[in-house]
Amino acid sequence: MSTIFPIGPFHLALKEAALLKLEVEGERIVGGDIKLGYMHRGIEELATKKSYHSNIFLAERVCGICNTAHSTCYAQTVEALMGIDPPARAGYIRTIVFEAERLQSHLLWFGVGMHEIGYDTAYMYMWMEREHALDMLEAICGKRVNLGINTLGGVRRDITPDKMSFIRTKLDLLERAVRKTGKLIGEDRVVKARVKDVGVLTRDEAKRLCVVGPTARGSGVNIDTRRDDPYAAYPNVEFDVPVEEGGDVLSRTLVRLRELSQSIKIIRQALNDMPGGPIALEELPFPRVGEALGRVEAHRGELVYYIRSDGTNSPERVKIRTPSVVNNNSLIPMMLGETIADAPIILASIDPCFSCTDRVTIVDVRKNKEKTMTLSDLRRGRPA
Amino acid sequence: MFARKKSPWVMHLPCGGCNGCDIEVVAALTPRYDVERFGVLQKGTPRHADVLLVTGVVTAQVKERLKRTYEMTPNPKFVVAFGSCAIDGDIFRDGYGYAGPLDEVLPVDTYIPGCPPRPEALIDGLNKLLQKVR
Amino acid sequence: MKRHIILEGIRGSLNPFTTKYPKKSYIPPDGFRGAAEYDAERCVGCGACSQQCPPGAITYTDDEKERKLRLSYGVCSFCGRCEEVCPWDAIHLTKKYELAVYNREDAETGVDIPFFQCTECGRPFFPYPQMKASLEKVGETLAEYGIKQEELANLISLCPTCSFTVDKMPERRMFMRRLVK
Amino acid sequence: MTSIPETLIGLLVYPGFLFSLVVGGLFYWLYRKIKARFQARIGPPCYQFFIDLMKLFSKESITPYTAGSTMLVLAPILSVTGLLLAEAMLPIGSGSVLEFEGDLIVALYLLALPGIAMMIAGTSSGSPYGSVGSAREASLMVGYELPYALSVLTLGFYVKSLSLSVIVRYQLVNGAFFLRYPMATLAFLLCLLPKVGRRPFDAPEADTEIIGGPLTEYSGALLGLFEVVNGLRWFVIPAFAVNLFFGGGANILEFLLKSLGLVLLLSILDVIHPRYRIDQGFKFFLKWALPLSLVDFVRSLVLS
Repeated sequence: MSTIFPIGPFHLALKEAALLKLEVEGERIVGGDIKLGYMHRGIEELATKKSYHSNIFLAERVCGICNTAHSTCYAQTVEALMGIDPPARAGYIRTIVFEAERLQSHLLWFGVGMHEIGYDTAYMYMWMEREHALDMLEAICGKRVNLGINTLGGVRRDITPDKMSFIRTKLDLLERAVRKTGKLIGEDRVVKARVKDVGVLTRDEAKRLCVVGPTARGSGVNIDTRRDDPYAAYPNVEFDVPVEEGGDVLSRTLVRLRELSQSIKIIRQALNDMPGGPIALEELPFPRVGEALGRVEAHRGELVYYIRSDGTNSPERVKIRTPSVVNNNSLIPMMLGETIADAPIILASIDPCFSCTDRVTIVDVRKNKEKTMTLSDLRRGRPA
Repeated sequence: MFARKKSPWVMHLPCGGCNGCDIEVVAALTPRYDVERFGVLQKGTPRHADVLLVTGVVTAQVKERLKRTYEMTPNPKFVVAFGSCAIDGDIFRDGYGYAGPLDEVLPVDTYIPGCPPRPEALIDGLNKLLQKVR
Repeated sequence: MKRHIILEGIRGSLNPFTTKYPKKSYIPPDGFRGAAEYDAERCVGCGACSQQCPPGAITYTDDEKERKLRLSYGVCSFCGRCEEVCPWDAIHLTKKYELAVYNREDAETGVDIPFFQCTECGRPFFPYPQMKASLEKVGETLAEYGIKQEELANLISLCPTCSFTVDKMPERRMFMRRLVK
Repeated sequence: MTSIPETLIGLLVYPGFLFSLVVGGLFYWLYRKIKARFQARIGPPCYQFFIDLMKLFSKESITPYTAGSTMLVLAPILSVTGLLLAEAMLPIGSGSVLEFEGDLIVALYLLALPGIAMMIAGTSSGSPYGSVGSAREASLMVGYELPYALSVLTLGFYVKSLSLSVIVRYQLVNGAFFLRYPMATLAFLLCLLPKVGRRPFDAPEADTEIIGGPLTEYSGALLGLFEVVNGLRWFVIPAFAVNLFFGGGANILEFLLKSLGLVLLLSILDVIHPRYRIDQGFKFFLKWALPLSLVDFVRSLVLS
């Protein structure tokens, strides 16, 4: 006999609303289903109503954690439509902000991951170090989240020399933090017991499900858009793409850990090599009629924007393929055979971002009338 | 009442936002802002909560759930709309997924504008909310 | 195996990372994008900010006397686009971030721009500062063509209805002819 | 033999309910404070626990439609009663309120009541989180009760008495038991962690997995009662350990200081550990705590 065990829509393990129904026998998971759509806001439709410029801010708000990834990808796609290249300095600034955001996103992930397995002290430490990355972003962009650094044909804020030295001091702090993170997580036996051989996704399975980003790299699939299809200042910086073969939660953790130090390395290089010149183009041409595809390596994997223009002031169609869309498919195969206690850490290990995902599902407001035990049972009066 | 002012237990309800507010709420719990020094605890179930902290736009899907969660919370209860999305829809207000501002669904006690508001703004907002509690 | 976390813990307990926030207020760095505010001296009421605001947080309503520009913080996405597009440098993002209010209506700022009244019929029809500012801007160029500022001012101080009335028509036509030349 | 009013005062005021609630509340605050400081935070003020209690008792209590309401109310009361009676049997400073031959066994099993109450609470609330929580509590109890009882009985066999006061008196003369039976002490301390519901064995209440665990459906005054249990057990359970293994206390101050030390130890253990999965926790007890206690148990049988 299996019961349905709901995780969500409002659950401490999830920082966003989503409903994960797990069929459990005792504590063991035998099946499951993800119900998304609680966060569906209709962004793709909304993007066709707004002007090209306003859409930068809309794209940024697809997801608050990887907002620069979204706005960079959108801006690059529109720039391709316009047939322009942003100035070199803008590319470097984009790269710096992009990697600084990857730092905060991965540190955030470590915190959340540690929180899922109940390691609150490590969680607090990760978030404490994350504040340094946020300080850095606030100094560059003027905000901690939803940075708004990109504009069409460049960036909006310059990095002045005194900001540069501020960033360097913060980078030193972060580098120390990354070293400590490795020790805290890598040398803890209880953590190992919780993450090793849990939620295994084999290489073949990963390829079949087309997962991207750290989820794929943790399963031994060597893909990274930054290296394979470089953009902004990535062609000019050197970095490694960490790949782990294990496919379990531990491998995905290690991939992220090594990406952290790579990000610091990239920011250092970009700061040193930053060319002078303007940060944005003065004149912008009108987007030509046609279509364009842009992709970047967001913190969770490859992010794709497709924009079709019909020569008006707003795009005719915007399609966003976020990394979480493909990564979420791998959740249920990973969870089969594990216990409820492992569900949150497996869920966290792919760093799911439901606000990224919930754009294209069909809005369905029909009442939840299933006979299974769902959150409705928590209600005072059960619906008849 | 004195006790109520010093121990607001918060349940965080992430609706259809972009996550920005959600991570700022969590950041408020962490070392730099540490809302626990004001007695704030994050609770996972509405039964334990005093304050419902709603972030993100109220989408058509989440509307019913919000009402249900509000019903499940024992009295006295307070609702805080955190972030511009919850207050008036921010940039999503023209989309079809938007189901109206939060105060049309639940009675809101304090609004904290910002996109997202800084964790300091959350502390400030909670202070203002608790000043209202008598 | 637990050495690192214990060391960290001791270090952490000796100097906590927590801010003293409510007692000591936090001052954001320069360039912080807080609540936007109008500079009532400079604003001319052109409404460029309202045109370009991505979420549509800035709206204006015209009544008998003045144009009311309103920025609702509940809709504002704090992107700073208004600051970017304002031709008069009249809206700025301040460092304010403590914006909590009890009523949704309280979370807004704005300016009231008085209207210019038609010299003929007395009907208000155009934001006064905008007219003044544009006269200054255009006046110098027009002077090269031998058009005096007062002449222009006379003409545009009439509301659209009045300027097309029969008795004003010849004067307007003369003016337009000189302008085209 | 004491008179009934004296017993009542002993049970409800000193050293019973009120006293242990205050001390337990302070110990609980200490735990939260240590946790906060270890995480480079400031932490709550010292009156936080009492404020929380006051607030919870002034709130509305909702009984879910699906819950068995009688058991829902009984569970926290059972828990409080168990802890209180056990507390009355402990010699705190000098002498206990209720004292009889065999009170060791009774106290041992009264202290298991909070766990059982948790299970009842979880199953009666009718929430899936609650039932998973109580299933976890049950399997963890199977794991820890055996080494726990064994290490306590070690002492009983050694002094050839099942009376708490005899054990305490013996230690006052011959030195504390933790020197004589270090392994049993270790096993006992390990079992204290799930007893107070702390990491790495807090799986029954794991908030990120099963939200509130058995307490998911509780609200208002009933939740307040569980908070009372939480406060009481921060005093009673360390006090039990102090009496058994650390030589009790000649006066109340010494006793409190010893409990304080134990609370500090438990807090730090909690802070530096992640949570064990339930099967790992269960295995941990079978693998480490049970052999440890068994060794000392056999030793005490041989020695005595």
